[in-house]
Amino acid sequence: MPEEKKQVSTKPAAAPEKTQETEEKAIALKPLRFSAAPHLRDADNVPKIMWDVVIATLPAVLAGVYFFGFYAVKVLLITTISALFFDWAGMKLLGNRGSLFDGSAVVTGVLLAMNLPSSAPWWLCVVGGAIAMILGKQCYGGLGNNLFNPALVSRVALLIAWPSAMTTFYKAGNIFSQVTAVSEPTPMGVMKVEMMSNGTVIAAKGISIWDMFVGNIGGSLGEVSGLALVIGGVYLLLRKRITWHIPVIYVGTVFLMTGIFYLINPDKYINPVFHVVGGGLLLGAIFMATDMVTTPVTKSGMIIFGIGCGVIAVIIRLFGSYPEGVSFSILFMNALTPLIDKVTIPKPFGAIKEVANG
Amino acid sequence: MTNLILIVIGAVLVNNFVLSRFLGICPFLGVSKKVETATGMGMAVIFVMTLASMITWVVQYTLLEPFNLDYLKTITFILVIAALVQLVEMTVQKIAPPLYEALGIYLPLITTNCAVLGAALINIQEKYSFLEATVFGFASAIGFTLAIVIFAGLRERIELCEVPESMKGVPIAFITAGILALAFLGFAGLVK
Amino acid sequence: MSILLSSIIIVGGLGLLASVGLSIASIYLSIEVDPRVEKVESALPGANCGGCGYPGCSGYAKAVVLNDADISLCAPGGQGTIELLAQIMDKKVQLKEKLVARVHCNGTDANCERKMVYEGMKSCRAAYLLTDSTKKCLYGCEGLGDCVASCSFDAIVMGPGRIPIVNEAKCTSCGKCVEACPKNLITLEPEKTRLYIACSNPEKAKAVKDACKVGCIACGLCEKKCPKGAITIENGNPVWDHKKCDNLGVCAAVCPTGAIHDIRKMIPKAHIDPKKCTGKGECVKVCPVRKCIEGEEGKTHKVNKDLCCGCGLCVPVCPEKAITLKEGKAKLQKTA
Amino acid sequence: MIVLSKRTFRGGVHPHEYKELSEEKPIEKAKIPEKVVLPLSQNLGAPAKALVEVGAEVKIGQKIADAGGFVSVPLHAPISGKVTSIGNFLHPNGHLAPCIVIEKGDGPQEMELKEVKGWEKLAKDKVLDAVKEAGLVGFGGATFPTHVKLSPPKDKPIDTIILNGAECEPFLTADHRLMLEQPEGIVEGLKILMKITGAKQGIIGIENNKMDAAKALADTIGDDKDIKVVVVKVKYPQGGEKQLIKSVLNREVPPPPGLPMDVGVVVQNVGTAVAVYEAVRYNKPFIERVVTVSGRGVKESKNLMVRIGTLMADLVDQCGGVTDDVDKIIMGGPMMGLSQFDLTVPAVKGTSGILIMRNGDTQTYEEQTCIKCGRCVQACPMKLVPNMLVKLVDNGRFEEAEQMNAMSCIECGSCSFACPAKIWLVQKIKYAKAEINARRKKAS
Amino acid sequence: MTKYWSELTKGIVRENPLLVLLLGLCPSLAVTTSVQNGIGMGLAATFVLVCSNVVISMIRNIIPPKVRIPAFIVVIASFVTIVDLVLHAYMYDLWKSLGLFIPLIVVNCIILGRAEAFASRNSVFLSFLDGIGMGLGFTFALILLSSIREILGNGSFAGIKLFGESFEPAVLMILPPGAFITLGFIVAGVNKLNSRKKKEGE
Repeated sequence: MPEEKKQVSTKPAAAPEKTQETEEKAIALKPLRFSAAPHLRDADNVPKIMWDVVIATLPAVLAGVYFFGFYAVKVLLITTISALFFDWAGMKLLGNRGSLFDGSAVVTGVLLAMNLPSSAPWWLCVVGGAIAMILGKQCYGGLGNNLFNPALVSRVALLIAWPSAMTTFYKAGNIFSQVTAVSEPTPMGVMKVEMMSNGTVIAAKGISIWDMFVGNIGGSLGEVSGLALVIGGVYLLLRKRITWHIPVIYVGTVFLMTGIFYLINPDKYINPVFHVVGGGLLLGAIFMATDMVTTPVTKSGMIIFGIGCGVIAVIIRLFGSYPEGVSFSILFMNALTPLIDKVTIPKPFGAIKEVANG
Repeated sequence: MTNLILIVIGAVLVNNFVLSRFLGICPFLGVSKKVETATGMGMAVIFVMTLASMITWVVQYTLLEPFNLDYLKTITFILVIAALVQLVEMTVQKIAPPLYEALGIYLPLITTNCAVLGAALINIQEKYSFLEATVFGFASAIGFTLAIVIFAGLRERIELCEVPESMKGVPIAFITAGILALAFLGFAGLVK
Repeated sequence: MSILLSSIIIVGGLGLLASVGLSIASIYLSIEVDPRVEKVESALPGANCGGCGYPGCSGYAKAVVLNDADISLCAPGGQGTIELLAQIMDKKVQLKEKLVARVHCNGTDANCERKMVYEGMKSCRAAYLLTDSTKKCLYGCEGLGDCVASCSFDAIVMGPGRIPIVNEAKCTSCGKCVEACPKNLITLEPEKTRLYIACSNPEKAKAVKDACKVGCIACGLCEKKCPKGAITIENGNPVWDHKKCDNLGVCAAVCPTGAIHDIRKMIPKAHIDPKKCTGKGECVKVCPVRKCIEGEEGKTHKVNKDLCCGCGLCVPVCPEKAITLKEGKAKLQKTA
Repeated sequence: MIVLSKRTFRGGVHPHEYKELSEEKPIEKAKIPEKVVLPLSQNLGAPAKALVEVGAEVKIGQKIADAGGFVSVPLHAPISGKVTSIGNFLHPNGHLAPCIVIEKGDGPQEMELKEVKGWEKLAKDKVLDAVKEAGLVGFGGATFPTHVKLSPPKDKPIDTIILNGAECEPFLTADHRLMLEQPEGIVEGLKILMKITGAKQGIIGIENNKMDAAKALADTIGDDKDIKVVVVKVKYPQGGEKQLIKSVLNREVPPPPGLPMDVGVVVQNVGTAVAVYEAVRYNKPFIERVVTVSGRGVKESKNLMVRIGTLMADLVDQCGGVTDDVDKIIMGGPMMGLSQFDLTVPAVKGTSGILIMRNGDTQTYEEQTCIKCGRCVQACPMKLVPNMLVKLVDNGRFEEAEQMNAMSCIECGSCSFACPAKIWLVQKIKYAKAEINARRKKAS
Repeated sequence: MTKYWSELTKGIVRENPLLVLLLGLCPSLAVTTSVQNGIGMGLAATFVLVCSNVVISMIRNIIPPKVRIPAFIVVIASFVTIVDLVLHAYMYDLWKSLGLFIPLIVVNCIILGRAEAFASRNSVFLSFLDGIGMGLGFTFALILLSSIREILGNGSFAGIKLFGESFEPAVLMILPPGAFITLGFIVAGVNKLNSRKKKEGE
């Protein structure tokens, strides 16, 4: 390049020959578009990805609405609108670029709502949207720049700020039944209380695994139905919005670790299936831990990420004071993501051989 | 043995020196722009903190307690630590220049690192035995290193992000530290 | 008594022990470091601009002390830094004229058409990798702002016509922009010479006219008319002999295409806030230009913007703090 | 013999092929242009040195510029006529470059091909000389001088020649047609190449969307055991030489400055093979090549046998001209080709296609922020991390980009293609490579 | 006179040790869970700062430069011990809630920093003013930080309940993350103000 540069700078003493541009332009064209290669681009774009995630949450959202009725609709609406509003406000306030219509705010809003109990009061939803969008996203410069999953930041902050409001769960009824507003602990909560008080899991064992899988239990409005979540996950996999690595390895690690503890002492620890379908594991593994922005880019990085999430979630569930470790585990691994990215940089093509030789 | 393990888990995860006890915030912010330097600082802190925990324990239980001079704790400890750091710095510089190249620039920063004095004081407050005090000093330093290295990774990433003008630099670093502390809160209850 | 005694003994003893240990250590473990390096480094501005050609300020400091490097290389520090370094290093002060960056192109979007619609990385160098010029003029400014990005002192901004504008007061002549421009449109010129050519096209008159409305057609009028004989036409563009130039501005006045710019029309001007001004007239007393500031005593004063030289002498004397220096409107746009 | 390769390289993308526009069109001889513009630099390495002056009469096939160094090739007159000017003209690379202009004269406009007697028994170096004198460069687009590739240092023995018939770029069908229409030339050329390098094995690599070409070649080969056709998966950039070697032989070329010869392989385009064959057998210099003129902006897509130096405007004319809504013109394929802003650019030795795009065929995109989806990482055939590289480039941190192997990038465009945020990944990495090279030069 | 005045006031706004110079972060983050703690910490630090500044300024000419840092530390540590004992004796509750951070005033960068940067170079009276200014600036910043945290995290100001029963305090704010995040936003605000001022000044 410097040589070419020289050509211009030395300004050839004899002015260069007249180029033929004006004389011989056979075909008159308007100024053409001019760019570097490649000239073809994939049709996919960011909004499409985001709206696909929204679509994938629909089964779980509908399940939530079915089981919790009006309360779920209220939480969903308020949270999403709040997320949209604060996303916009943050953009304006901090001068970030971005668009409300790229779907990312809706994704965060819906995911946050799915993480809230259907009993959440309106102000909790509003504050949740604000925390997610301002603290979790716009402070970092908006979509793509955030280091932590905004919905998770918000959910964990809310959980710590207002523990009672965040852990008052209604028993899942259904939309047609008249019985509502009966609070009931989640299966994980039942297990935790038992473990803490007398070190057994008898009551927890009494909860039907099938009920948990379908969603007929107490819990956050998006986490109750494992079935619906899995349907959403399969949709995302088919649309290639996520890869299998993080969800499968995450759930697999939890299954394996809790399985080992179960085998060691079945009286003290509950069986691994309970751990998988009870609580927010599936929601976290399928929707939260697969957020592209805050997770490693390489396959090996994703595997490390999944294992890390699994181990931390199990440690918190079994030995910590919170019944649910999914949010914390993903948030913690989000923090580790830059380091994981750093150590899992793939060896460039052909480099392996060189290492072997030298 | 369990006792020691609990001390380690407690100091590293649950009551992390930086994120929960707020000790050593200045170097945590100052030396965390790059993962490599953060690791160097971490190593230096591990070295000095373990040593300082041991020596201050000895000072406390051989000099101060027998003579009933508990109130001189602060002044003697800080003296001992300052001297220790300077001694370590000079020794390393002379004996192992490559190590000094790696750790040297961080050593002077440690004198005014409240984490070291903090660890020494906590050792006395909690009435740890000599072994426990040593392990606690070491584990706390590990906790510091863990936090600062993770934080440095995050900050390297932030460097590449389009952080809004008013949040650039320290504000976004604080907010990130806050969210990191949030994540660490999940470990609450692992150690009573 | 015993407590007092024992505390004195222990604290004093520890202190003594530590100090003895340290002083022994400092004798046996000492390592020589030239203290001047630190001094030089603290005298440097710490901008790490690399304008001196060394890796950052500390690199330059080392070079100055250990390798006897030239002490006048720090452009951002200016004269003050050179003097400081001279003091530290015991050297004579070499006087250095202040240089500023000037952009030799005025091919704004209105003046010089683009022959294609460039899409891609917003960087002149990247665009230059793809083609000589996206404009009709082969030598014109791309306007993608590599110089703006390269400046660590906020001294260059991108003008509305996508031609960069240099704030000469902020420019430290570090030369980063000169390197950044792929088309070599920026040079450093003495600040005192207030005239410069805003074109780099060396071609003949017709070719220049075809490409750009305000290009230099090398007609030679400036060369002929300059009363000081400071201008010669070289390579199709005027070149100043800065020693001869007296900033009379004749060249700018006679230039038929307006390719010669007179910085005086772009310098900051004094501005009196009419709300604050009480008409004490302190400013009139210090103003070196006759009839520049006018107004009756007790009434609001006004600055004649055309006369104001931007010296700023009036700013500190105003008892109401009503005077500020405001950036002059860039002339660049008007010549379109 | 046709072998189906089960292996492939990691990464890559699947752009729509658009080959249907021209793959059925037989190669057609283009009209002899009234004027040709011949840049002196049509090859990688040093530009050629002009041997003629303005006003000189030249005959077709006459050498008009000599090689400017070892990594350089001579240039020949593609038409008979008169040199009307030598000066700076627009090169397809977007810059003004010194060119020789020849206007058509009265002389013969077709080469008389005389067979070299005993060409099959010529000594190795004689054959190599013939290749060098013919001014051959790689047909694929990188325009690396062929004779340089064929003379590796002694300590790097070559065991395999791979002919690249993958033609993975969308739109382009020049190689495809050539394989269908001149299989003999290709196979003979391959044999000559094997002879020059002493390679034991010859392989023609073809993507499995061109089975007809594979069959034609296999029929020509007959039962020669040393030569086979290997059919590889359709995937971009299958035609990248490192990727093709990986797919065909499962060998990985080390990162730069590693070359295929480090793993005992030389890769040549099928077009080059035909040119080598003609150069050795008939002493025919490089004066014409097949160019695909395609895209929906041109009335009729064609595969043309084009004299080097023919202006794009002339070629487009022969294809019925352009439609009114043309808004982008590309020389080469859409993934790696060079954008053009003018039709007065000549087709050069490396020109494999001219694409005329209508409004809407290639869209304008606003760059959005990276969401770290990792598609570029998955798409990169060189196993780089484009998103991180680009962040570093955006922040001017070129040293770190170099540490992250920016120089390994082959600029195939897969990452930019895959990017949902429409970031100009390749351009930025290319820019970084230029910066790094400039810095290296400065340092040395 | 203006000189003295500016020495006194610079610490409060322009060179606020916590919000602008970012010194003394550890205690600021740790003890600002309530306004009382903030004030207590601030005044304790101010006391040590003023005393040590004065003493160091007095003896600045007799300390050999090589041992100045240890000497400063000894001076500071003595005053810290005094504060520690006084608080223990007269304000036991405050002493208990400040805990570890009273002895840690010794290593508070503000105090050593002012000793090194100011007191060792200036006259006694100027050092005294500087100590007061910086100390008050620090106290002011602590009050700001702690009032935000206490109001949001506990619904009270200096222990007085501000809201009715329906207000649910955000416990998060008095936990460690709240400290980091609040300070982050405050510093961001200060930055914004500063840059706006700078722009106006130009």
